[in-house]
Amino acid sequence: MLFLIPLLPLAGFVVNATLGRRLSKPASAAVAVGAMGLSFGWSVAAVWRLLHVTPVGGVRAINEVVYSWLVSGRLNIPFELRVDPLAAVMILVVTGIGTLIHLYSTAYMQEETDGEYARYFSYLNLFAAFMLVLVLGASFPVMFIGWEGVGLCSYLLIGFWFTKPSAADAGKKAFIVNRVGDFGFILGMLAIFATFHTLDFQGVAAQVAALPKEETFGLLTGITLLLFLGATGKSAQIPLYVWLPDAMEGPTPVSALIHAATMVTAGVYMIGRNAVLFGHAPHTLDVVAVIGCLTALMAGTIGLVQNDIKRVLAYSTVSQLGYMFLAMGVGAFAGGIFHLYTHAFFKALLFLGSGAVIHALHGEQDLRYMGGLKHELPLTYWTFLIGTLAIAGVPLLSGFFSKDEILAKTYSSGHTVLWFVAVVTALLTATYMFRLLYLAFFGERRQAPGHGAQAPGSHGAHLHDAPPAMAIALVVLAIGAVLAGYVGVPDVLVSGGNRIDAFLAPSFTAPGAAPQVEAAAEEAGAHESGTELGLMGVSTLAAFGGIGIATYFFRRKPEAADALADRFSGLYRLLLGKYYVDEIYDAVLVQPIKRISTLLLWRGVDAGLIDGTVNGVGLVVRGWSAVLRRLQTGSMRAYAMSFFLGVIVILGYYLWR
Amino acid sequence: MNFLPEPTLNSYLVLSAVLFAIGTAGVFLRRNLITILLSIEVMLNAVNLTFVAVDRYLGAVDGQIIVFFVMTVAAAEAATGLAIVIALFRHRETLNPDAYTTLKW
Amino acid sequence: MDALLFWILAALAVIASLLVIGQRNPMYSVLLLIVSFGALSGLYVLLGAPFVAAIQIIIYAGAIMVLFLFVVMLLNAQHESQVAGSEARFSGGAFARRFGAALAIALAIELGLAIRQLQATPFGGEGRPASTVRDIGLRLFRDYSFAFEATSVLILVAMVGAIVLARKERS
Amino acid sequence: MPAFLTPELIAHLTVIVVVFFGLQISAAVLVYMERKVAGFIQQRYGPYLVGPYGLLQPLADIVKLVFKEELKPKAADKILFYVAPVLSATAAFAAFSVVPFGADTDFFGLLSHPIHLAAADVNVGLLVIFAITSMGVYGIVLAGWSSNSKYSLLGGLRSSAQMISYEISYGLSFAAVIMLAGSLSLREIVDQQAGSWHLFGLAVAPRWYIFPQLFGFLIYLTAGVAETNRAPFDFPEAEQELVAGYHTEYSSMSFALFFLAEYVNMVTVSAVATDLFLGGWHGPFLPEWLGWIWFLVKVFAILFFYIWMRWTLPRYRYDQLMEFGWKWLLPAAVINLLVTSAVVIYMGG
Repeated sequence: MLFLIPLLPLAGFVVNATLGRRLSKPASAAVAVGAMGLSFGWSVAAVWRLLHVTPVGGVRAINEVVYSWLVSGRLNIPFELRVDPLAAVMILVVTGIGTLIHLYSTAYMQEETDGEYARYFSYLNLFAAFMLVLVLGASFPVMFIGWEGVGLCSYLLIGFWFTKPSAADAGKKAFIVNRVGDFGFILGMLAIFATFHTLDFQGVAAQVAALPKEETFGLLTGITLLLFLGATGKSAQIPLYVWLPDAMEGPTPVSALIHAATMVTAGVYMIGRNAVLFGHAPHTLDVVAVIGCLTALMAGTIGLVQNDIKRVLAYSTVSQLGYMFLAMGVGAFAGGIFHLYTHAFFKALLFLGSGAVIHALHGEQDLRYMGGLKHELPLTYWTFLIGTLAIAGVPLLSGFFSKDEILAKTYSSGHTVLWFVAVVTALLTATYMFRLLYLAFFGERRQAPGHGAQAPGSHGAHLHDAPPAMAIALVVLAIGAVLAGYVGVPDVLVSGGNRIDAFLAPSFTAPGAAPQVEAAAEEAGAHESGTELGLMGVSTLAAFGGIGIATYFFRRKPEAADALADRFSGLYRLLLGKYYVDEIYDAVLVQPIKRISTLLLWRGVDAGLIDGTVNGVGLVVRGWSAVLRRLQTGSMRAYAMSFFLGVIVILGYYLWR
Repeated sequence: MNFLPEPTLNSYLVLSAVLFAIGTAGVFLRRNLITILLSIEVMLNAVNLTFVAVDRYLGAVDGQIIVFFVMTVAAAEAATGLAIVIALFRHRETLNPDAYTTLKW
Repeated sequence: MDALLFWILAALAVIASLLVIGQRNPMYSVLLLIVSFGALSGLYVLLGAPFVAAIQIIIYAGAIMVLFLFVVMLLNAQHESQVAGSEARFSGGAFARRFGAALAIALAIELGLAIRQLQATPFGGEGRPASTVRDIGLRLFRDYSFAFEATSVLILVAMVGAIVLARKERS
Repeated sequence: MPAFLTPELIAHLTVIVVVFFGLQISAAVLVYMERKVAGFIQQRYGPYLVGPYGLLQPLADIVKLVFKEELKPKAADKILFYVAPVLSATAAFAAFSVVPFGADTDFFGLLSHPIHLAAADVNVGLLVIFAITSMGVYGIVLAGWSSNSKYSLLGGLRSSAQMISYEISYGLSFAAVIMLAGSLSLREIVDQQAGSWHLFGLAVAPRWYIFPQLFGFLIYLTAGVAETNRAPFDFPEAEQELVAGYHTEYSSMSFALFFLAEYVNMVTVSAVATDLFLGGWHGPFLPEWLGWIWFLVKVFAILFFYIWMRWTLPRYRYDQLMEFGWKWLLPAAVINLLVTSAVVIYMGG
């Protein structure tokens, strides 16, 4: 009954989409949240069942063929769902956090009209359904359904307020950029089918495991690179990360669910799903690691200077995703997924917290016009603080464990440079997150030049903290942000503490084969436990260092920050302009394409060639008919005559041939 | 009583051929839409006769089933045809097919 | 006995059909056509197809011909009207009709030749039982069920079309 | 005597002759019955002068009709005007020819093997009846058309339209019985109705199809009334509207033929009803060879019902008639058919 997991949200979507306009807000909210809640319950049940199935060839999995989908010649793709440890983690994250965010949204979207409200929740449910298909799919095509579906939903939700041009544009941008990635994904898929004649993950893994590792650039590398292109699109990595910051135009809960917790991690998940494949293409892994690392650093630096609270969080998401890819790149698949899972908690928490702030300030998103909210929004403040600490990597919170594992694996796998960059990024992370915290919650309220004194929320007394629905979500996520990490306590602290690695390990190996990637990492970690402790210290230092810097510049003497900005005004503007990547893309890609399309494709091919052909045909036919119509006397008898003449001739032919 | 030859398959076929020809002639000779439709019915019946005769010859029932279908189609044809005739007659007080030669281009 | 009946009925059918097309008065044409149908249905009985014989009467004589009768009575267009003028320039003229008749005769001749090419074959197995309605029914609703459905749809369409066409357009 | 004149042939011929005259006699009886019943219903005596209780009245009528002058409108169609009544009478008689009215009998050993008590025994009897009834229309239509008068034409058109419309329901009510009996031969259908329906082992009712097919029976009767143009569906001769409908212009024998045809049709419809629904000649108390008495009793019961209806119910309006036929009777018949077939399949018939 796995299919119920995606089916329930889908049902919610159908209900809200069809008769949403007639439903009252509580009704449609109940439908949506209920659907997600049930789905979550069912996922838990499924995972529980998974824990009790006997492993087959070292892999625990529940397979379920829903129906035979595509059958054509050699191609036979059942619509098959599969839960294995990896998928288990994902469905729990998606449905669990999804439920909380649905709940949060019920309050957050209160201002919308009934119809809009229902539309919002129908999209949200649809997204959940597709996301679940994505993670449960047992073969590339099934996953691709989800892959495209979530893309669509993200487009719909980013452009939810489509009357606002910026939102509509952001939606389009996200969609188009994703198309580039999907293109790579499809090519990769085709290449795989051409090579292995199967698209089932396990089938591919089994065949790949038989091959030797590909030391030179070859087929596997090509395939994996193509797939990785898809991943960069979905998961906002260089070069395709540009859509994510703009995606913040969507409602904040959407940013939390889609653009922090779930969809953007699809790329990471996909690589984890094909761990064996990527494991056999070291070059690709290096590329992945480097790109991940660069993305992390770049996004971190941009995040330092952004003023829009959500954008800061967006860049931090990009940077954290970079971390995950780094982990994948150095072969620490479990670590990457672990970070994915902790990140889902605290990043969702942070987004929802920022949402609460924006909600309280009636749509104000600019950090420069916040401040001093600590006392007015205590609950938001405390939960936000927890989230910030978690992401900053302060020990004993979830972020620490996962980030630390990644760093350790990076170091132990010998990528020292990457490790260094990662540490710096960790420092940056702590810095910009605390900058955000200070600007938003400490000091004095700074009014936006726009509003006068009568502006809503101008008097702190008026500000209302998160309403219950939002509060519940925040608290639960906060607890999660603290505790989520304890499934993966490093072995050096508590031997055998890293249960999640052990749990996930089978998913990254070919069925039947011994977990080689993990084994390598394990033993590396084993006889370097000393260094690992050291590394842990370093990352802790980085975290606190970052906090310190932030405290110095934005708490102790804010003028210093401005001074710094003036000193390095060039750098500052570069960062503020996000390295002008958008402008570069526009100049290098968009404009040329536009020009070509206009001149060549439209004027030349379409208007000239195609239309010309069509019209030409029309003209020829017309000319001939003008001649031939003479034959058509309109006299019934004449027609009958010609008819019978034909009969007689044919009959005669058969008689006297 | 053997002063008459036993009917063979051919005799039936010849009969239906004759009927068919008569129908054909009717289509050309008559100047009345209704009679022309009737001639077409004659032709259809000639064909039916062939079917049944051959059916008998082969000892099958498929021919009879086809006859059944032919009749159904004939019914449909008659209904629509006559409806058209009525419409035409309303439009111009004659049933002569040669009066309706403008139905072209 | 059968032989006698065959020749009588055959003659009846041919004569009736000839008169059908020889008539100027459509009323008589219709009635004579019914006669020829009756003769044919008799032939069907001789051919051991009583079911076909029955539906021949029921459907053709009982339903379709009544329809014709109605139209004839309603339009009450007794005698064929000559169409003068350019409309009947080619098709209406005597030439066209002679030519058409010639075609018909040619057709008859050709058919005759075609039949003469197969030697006279008496029906095998005189003892063969007349095909029962059961056989036909089973065959019709098992093997020909799709065609059956299709014809039913056809009939429906025909009905609608007829109604639409024959309806007085209110102006 | 010549060789081909076997006892069987003679027997057959007798049967045919019996049927032929039996029908005419029953028509005469019906006329008398009708007038008497009408009289009683309207609280008068009806015919009572000619013969005891006016029993000879029908004869008198026949004589009168025969000696009347034969009139023909000038503008009438020479041939068809005379063909029409013959046609309808023929159809009426022919229809009865396939109706069995008694168990097989060998006339107390006169014959080597028993023969059927029916003018003709066809294994598609019902189809034949159906076919011939549909032929009956022509008599009326032609009469209406050929006598070249407005009233007749309208009467003819009406009646033919009416008969065609009701033929469908008529046929469908047949079909239900055919399904139950699994045969098209009236004889077999009747034989199927021998014995009785059993409920928990004890016989509750004679094994007639009227019990499973009550609806079918009602539909059949209604359609039958319409088929025979009897009140309350007697539009072809709706006096008030169109003098006497299709036979306005007829007189003397040709009129008598129509008259005859109408009553013979009634008899046929009742006889078929008896065979289909009332178990034909099967009944208690009487030996097999007297079954035909039961048959007559049943037939006349139905006929009485007809007459009763005629003198009780007012005439419909024409549009009402059509509406009833197409929008109520036909759907009812179809539903009845569907239900029956479902049951038959369920019972594994």
